[in-house]
Amino acid sequence: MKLLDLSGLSVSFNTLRGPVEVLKDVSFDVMPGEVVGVVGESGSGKSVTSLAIMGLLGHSGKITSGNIALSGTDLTTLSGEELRALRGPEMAMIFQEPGTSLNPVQRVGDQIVEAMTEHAFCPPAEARRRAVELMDRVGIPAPDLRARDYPHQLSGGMKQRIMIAIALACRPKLLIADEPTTALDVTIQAQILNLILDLKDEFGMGVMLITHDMGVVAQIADRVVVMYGGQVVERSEGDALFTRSAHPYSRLLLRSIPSASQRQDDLPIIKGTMPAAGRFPDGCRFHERCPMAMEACALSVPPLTETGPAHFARCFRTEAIDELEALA
Amino acid sequence: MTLETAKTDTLTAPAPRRGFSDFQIRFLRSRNAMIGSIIVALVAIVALLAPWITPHDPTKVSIMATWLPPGGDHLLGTDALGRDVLSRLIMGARVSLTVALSVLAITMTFGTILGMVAAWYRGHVDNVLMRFVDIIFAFPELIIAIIVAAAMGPGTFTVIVALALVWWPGIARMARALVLSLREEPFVEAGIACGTPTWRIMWRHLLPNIVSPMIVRASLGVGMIIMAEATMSFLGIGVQEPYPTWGGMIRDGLPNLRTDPHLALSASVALGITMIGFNLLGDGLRDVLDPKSRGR
Amino acid sequence: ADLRVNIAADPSMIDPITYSELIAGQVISNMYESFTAIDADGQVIPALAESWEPLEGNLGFRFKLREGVKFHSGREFTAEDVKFSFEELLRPGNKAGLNAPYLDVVVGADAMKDGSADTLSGVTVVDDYTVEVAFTRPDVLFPIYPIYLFDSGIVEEAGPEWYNKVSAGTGAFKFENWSRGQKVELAAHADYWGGAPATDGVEFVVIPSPETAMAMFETGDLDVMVVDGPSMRRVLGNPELKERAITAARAQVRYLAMNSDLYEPFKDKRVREAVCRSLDQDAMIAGLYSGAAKPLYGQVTEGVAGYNPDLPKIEYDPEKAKALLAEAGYPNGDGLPPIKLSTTEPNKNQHLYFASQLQEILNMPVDVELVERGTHLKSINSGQTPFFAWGWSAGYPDGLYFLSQLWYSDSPYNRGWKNAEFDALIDKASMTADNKERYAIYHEAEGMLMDDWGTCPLPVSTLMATVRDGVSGVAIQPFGLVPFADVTIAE
Amino acid sequence: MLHYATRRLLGLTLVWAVALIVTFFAVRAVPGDPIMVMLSDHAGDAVLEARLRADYGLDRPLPVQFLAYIGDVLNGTFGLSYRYVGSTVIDVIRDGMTITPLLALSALFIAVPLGLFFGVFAAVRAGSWADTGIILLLVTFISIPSFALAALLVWILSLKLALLPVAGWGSPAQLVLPVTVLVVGPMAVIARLTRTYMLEVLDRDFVRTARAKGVRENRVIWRHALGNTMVPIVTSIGLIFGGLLSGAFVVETVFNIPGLGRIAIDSVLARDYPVTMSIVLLFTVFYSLINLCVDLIYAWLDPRIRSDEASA
Amino acid sequence: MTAPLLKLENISKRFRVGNKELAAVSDVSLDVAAGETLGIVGESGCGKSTLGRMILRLTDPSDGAIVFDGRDITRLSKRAMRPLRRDIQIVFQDPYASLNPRMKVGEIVAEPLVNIGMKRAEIAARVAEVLKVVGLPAESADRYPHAFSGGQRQRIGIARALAVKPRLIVCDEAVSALDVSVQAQVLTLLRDIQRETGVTFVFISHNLGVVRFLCHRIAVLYLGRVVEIGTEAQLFETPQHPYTQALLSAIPEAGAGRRGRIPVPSGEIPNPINPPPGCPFHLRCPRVQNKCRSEIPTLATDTNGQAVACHFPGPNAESPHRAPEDKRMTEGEAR
Ligand SMILES: Nc1ncnc2c1ncn2[C@@H]1O[C@H](COP(=O)(O)OP(=O)(O)OP(=O)(O)O)[C@@H](O)[C@H]1O
Ligand SMILES: Nc1ncnc2c1ncn2[C@@H]1O[C@H](COP(=O)(O)OP(=O)(O)OP(=O)(O)O)[C@@H](O)[C@H]1O
Ligand SMILES: [Mg+2]
Ligand SMILES: [Mg+2]
Ligand code: NI
Repeated sequence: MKLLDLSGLSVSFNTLRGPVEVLKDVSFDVMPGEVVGVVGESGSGKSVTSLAIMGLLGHSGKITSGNIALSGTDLTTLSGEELRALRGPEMAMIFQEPGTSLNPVQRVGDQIVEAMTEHAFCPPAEARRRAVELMDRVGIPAPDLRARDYPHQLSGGMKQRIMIAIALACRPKLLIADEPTTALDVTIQAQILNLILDLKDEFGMGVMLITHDMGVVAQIADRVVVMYGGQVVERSEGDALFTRSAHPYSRLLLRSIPSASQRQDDLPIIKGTMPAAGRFPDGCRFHERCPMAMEACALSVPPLTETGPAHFARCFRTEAIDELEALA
Repeated sequence: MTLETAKTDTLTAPAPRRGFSDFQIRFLRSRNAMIGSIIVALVAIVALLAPWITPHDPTKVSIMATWLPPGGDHLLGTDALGRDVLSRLIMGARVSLTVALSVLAITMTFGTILGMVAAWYRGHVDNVLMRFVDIIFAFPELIIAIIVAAAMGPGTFTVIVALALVWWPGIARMARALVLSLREEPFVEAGIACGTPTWRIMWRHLLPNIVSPMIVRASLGVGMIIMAEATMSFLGIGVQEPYPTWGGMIRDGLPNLRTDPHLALSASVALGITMIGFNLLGDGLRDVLDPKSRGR
Repeated sequence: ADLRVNIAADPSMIDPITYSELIAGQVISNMYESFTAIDADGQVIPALAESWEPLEGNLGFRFKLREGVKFHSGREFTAEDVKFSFEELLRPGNKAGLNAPYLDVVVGADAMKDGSADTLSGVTVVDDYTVEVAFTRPDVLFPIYPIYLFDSGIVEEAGPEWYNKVSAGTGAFKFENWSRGQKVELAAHADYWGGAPATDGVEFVVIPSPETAMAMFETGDLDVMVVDGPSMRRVLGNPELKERAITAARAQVRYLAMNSDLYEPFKDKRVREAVCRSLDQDAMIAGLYSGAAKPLYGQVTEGVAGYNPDLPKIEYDPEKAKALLAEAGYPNGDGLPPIKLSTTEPNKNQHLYFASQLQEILNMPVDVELVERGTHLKSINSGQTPFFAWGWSAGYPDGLYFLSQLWYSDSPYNRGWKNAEFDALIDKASMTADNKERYAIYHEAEGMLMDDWGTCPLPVSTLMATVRDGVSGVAIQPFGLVPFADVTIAE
Repeated sequence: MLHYATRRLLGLTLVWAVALIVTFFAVRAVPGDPIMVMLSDHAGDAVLEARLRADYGLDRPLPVQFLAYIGDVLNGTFGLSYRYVGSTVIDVIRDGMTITPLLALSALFIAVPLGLFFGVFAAVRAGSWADTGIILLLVTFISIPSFALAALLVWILSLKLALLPVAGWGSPAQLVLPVTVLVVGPMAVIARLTRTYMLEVLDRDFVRTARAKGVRENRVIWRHALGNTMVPIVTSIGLIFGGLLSGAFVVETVFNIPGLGRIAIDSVLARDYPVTMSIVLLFTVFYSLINLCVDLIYAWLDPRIRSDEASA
Repeated sequence: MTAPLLKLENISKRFRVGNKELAAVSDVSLDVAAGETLGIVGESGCGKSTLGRMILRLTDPSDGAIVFDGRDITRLSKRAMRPLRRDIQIVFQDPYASLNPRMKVGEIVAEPLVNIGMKRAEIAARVAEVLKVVGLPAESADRYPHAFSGGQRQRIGIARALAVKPRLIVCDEAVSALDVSVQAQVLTLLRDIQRETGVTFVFISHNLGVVRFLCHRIAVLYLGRVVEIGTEAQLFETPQHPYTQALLSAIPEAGAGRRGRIPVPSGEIPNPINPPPGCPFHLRCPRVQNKCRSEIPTLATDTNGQAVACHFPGPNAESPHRAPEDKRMTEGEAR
């Protein structure tokens, strides 16, 4: 059974000047023991998607349509208390900005412990021991000492690792990791990714991994979802994204990666910028920046069409995608 | 595209906004702010127009028409000297609000500034300012009031000065407490890093983040100050007769609460409504000033 | 059972030496006595002195003391105690209060006060029950001064600080306990010469708020409630309470002082008359006092010796007032300089009434000014306040008290009207031992004051108390003191 | 930390010394003087006045009086009261010194939890009718003068229902009404402030993190959100405690409680300098200690306020 | 060579944690020439941000001196620092926390401009301009930070730093939250600005690809100390320090067929509160010898200007770049 199944998820935020639709018709799924990478333009709605799954959109965000099924239960129909019981053991989230996401007046150790004791995951003494162990596993030196620190005493990367420890504390079935390693150096990043893989293998944890780091995607994602402008523009197997991506945005994105293994004098960039949520052009949301756009792209929204085995793309011109190299 | 060449792009400053500003929209959507501001506006209008809208002369003594119950010619009855309670209430709005708002304006300004300065600089500045606060605090309000009155003679101005003197330390400590945590926030550091002078850090970073609780605190103060004025005039150092004040009316009416409840009650209700207005407005403004507010 | 009665504040003291304020007086007067006492009608009656006669040239008195009087300590009261009491009142450093000035006329008082003498030479103990007091000048009222006499053995018995711990009087009650700020408890003095009181004791409960007192009375927490200020209206408005109310005329004069030294127009008698005629005492009694007051047409009140019931009524007459003012050169108030009518907060309403009347009838530019009490008193007593109304309670039950203190030129309390003829009459009265003759002089002097419109007399509020069911024998003296010796409580 | 506390305490002695001087002269700046009050209607009798002035040592030059007062403070009696003849100040205020703090503390212990509860309740429902309703209720509580509330409570509970004694001091039953009256205002103030402070943090990311952990909503609110507003709340509580101490006088008058507040006002009115000065001094000590505690608690409540940097 | 724009001389920073001392930065000396980009990489928690904050004088160094443009600014008062703030800007690591929640984005970006006394009209134009160059729509100026995504907030921070055209910008993980296409735009932008205006960057990053693209020289920090410093080419091609080598070998590269685990250096991560004696890296170093356990190596510069603090420097036995098959590891090695 699917661990997580999003279908047709749309989310809008109430702003002063009316609602702004931030997510439109987002669908993908995560199987147990699978890592699904989510990549996409900054501001394309990756974090909002994960918050919507967690039921933490806050008072101004609203799911306007669609379903979120976690192990078969539709989360959008659950009460607050029922959702709460799921958060932690069933699904957990690593937030993007550790700097503001930790309680500034609580010791970091206690914040990890709390994640466990609140679900009676284990007795408090055991939780304490486990918290230190978790801190050790995410690579924090002298964890027993550091557990007594407050967030402001930790470096950015340490805070991020505390967030990770919190999310992993109850061995969640679904882990939503929103850029979990941005503040980590590559060695620790590797350590964390390995830890996630361990948990995935041991307990069948499913992972929704939001990241910008294509290396990370390449390394651990079984499948990939590419988002642009609040929509899923492409869905594929992990490697397929790198070898035969079917959407121009994805292709252009991949070219922009700066490499550590050779010196580049220029980074290819996608011209233009993504419009603000709610200001998307009609038709394909990418067409204004797309080198292979045609008239039709501006007129109607391309559907997510299957272009290969388990491979979907939202583009009218998937067949012609290889022309892109020539155009760009 | 570079920063320099970007200038050549057709870049213009954002067009001036048309229609309502964010503030106005949020204000109009905040129930508390709307109800509150309507009440406050009504009270303020009454206070402003007082001399022209009183049905009777508020100072006119009619010894043969004392203690009249509400009704008839005197809608809210008359007091111990046969003066029309409604007229006095209307007139009293003027003096009471003047006192309350002046004291608030002074104490909020000074208290907030001093509190912020103390919390910002900490160390000696903080120590000296806060010990000063300790001392002023320790003096019962009345003693300070009496001393001020001794120095300046009784009257409305004295009341304002005395109450301001007593009130600022509380405000200062509150502002200080709020800023103490706030000054450690990274965005304050960001302000320093981009060279913002201290006063502007206070003005642009600290103040907007403490202004909501301060407004709420101020709205709480309205009633307290009006009542404090009554206590002062009880000692003969308050607002001088024949000007009516609400506090004075409550004070004068209280001993007769059982026989002539309309006296204390009418002023209490007026004060209560005003306080409700100010407090709803205070809470409403809080909501309005919060960019993340629920906007209801 | 103990009789529970309210007092408005904690007494400042419970001893007769430092005694200096009215509330303490209520407590102390139940424990201590003087040569004479006052009955419920304000009449002077013998108490510790059975009789007295003037010495030669009215320069003193010989007192025959009551025999068989026992102090609270059980010791008997003798002439030695009189001498001791006087000496203690004069001894420097004893912080003697209001009773000490009565002794100023006694021979040797000055020497005692400045410490040059250790005993009071003017007091001679003739025998155990006879004592002579010699004066430096005549003072015919000396026997009625409320100088409390106390036990000469007390220092020996209770130490030099006895006055906070025990009582040393002869009164019907003796001191038992004082919980500061809460209550003073007195116990019955079984050996009281007038017979043991019918109650076990008196509990003076300190209740500053009249509202609270009223509530406590209603719940039966008070047996006797002294009613004051706003509560009067409440009592009078409630038939049940009104029925229980006991009232008495107050031994107090009230007056509107017009100091001609400080306000030019007051020099003119017609202006003063115009002011007085603008005030309506009847309306004031009805409107300001809810009826619980009596009009006053002179400067000696009912219940005080020398009261003249035949003084003409001062008619409220706005037309005449206006005419008088015009006659005096201020038609329609034109030309009157502005003036402040000063008072303290509790008397505010009256003054507002005066001011409004004067503004309306005379078009006088008058404003009410509220002043702190201590400051106000000092200012009026040093003759610096031009225009104010105040009251003056009698220290002893004789009209001379009011006339000499308020309107005698050399009095420290002169209220701004001075008249040599009047002064001469007062001098004469203080040397006139014969009551009738003296009262005649009072009447003459009082008439002089009133004819000259030296002041406007004002209504005097009634004294009032209410009692619980089953409490009887409560009476109020014109001085506001409620003697509890005769009060009984039915169980 | 310890060294900060001791430094502050040392600073406080300085404050007290200043307060001692300021009170001495300030109290004397109050118009009227004790002798005038004693003389009352007899003010103006120069002879009597001079004698009393000498008896009370008020004829000496101010510096001499000041030194004498310092002596009295140091020997612990605080001198002799002017109003209560022959009593030392300490005797006069001894009972009040325990009564008023007891009243204030009892009120605080009730007002704080209630205030926090209502404030949090309103904050969580900000913008709803429940919120507006609570604000209205609280503001009503604040705007009822304590005299009036006391009268109302006495009328209902004591006179009509005869449940509680009208006034007095000594039995627990006598504590109920005054404490209730004392509680209402501060409770409402705390609630109103708590609501705002809470709203400042409820939308912060770490609250969302707590929710994401599956922390029970109650704990999210009370522990995480409220925990981050404790610095201003504790400050307000400190201020309110101070206010309760000096504001107790109304309640003490109405309910006939021989507390410090009433003594203070009495002594001001009677110009009983030694008592007034001692009470002011006592309040200074109270206040400064409360504020010291509050300042010390700050660092404990919010670790960011601590100075973490080792000196270079 | 001209005098460096920024010179750090034996800078140290110690924090008090409980009753212990934490040495966040120890004895770091660095030169940054004008117009140069110095990359700082290193393990998380090794003191990079602290170093950056000291350059801005946001924390005071415990020891050492900071020289900016020939002027010792270590002891300058807050006020005296203020004119210099126009020349030195920082992009904070926590984008959201460094944005005042009560200020609109336009006001935030305008703040440094206001501080230099620019006129209102100019400010508005300049704000619109920098927002545009970092790829934010113009109407962003009118919204509050909370309504932005992580990457957008980071761009606000960058825009604020760029606004006044400073001479030195400390970028603390300035592009970490950006997706690669925006990141590419921003990086290109930074490089172009540098080429045009000669601005200097101190670029703290974990993303070695980014570092390689942008930086001229790179310093590697470990436990508060510089363990290696050299040009981009030196560091990436011939790393001498075993930690540098470990870093390079842990980079996940994009591309198909790379799934699996990356080996990580085994051994204990040293604790800055209680640092191990000797070389800070010895606990995890594959080449550890007895000397390493007792002696702290000093930074030794070779003839090419590459400096390394290691008793046994030298190229890695393996190639710095892993072959894809190396990535597969066994369970036990994961930790
Ligand atoms: N509270 C809000 N009100 C209005 N708009 C919002 C709000 N929160 C987010 N948005 C908008 O929703 C869009 C998606 O934001 P989201 O945080 O999901 O982006 P993201 O894909 O996570 O980007 P990044 O990689 O930069 O973190 C953005 O354009 C943002 O401006
Ligand atoms: N205010 C502080 N109090 C105590 N310790 C601190 C404080 N600030 C930083 N530290 C400690 O200093 C060390 C270095 O922190 P710093 O933030 O400089 O690391 P960093 O290199 O930026 O790490 P990251 O890459 O994770 O951001 C860390 O161990 C951190 O815990
Ligand atoms: Mg995001
Ligand atoms: Mg950092
Ligand atoms: Ni210390």
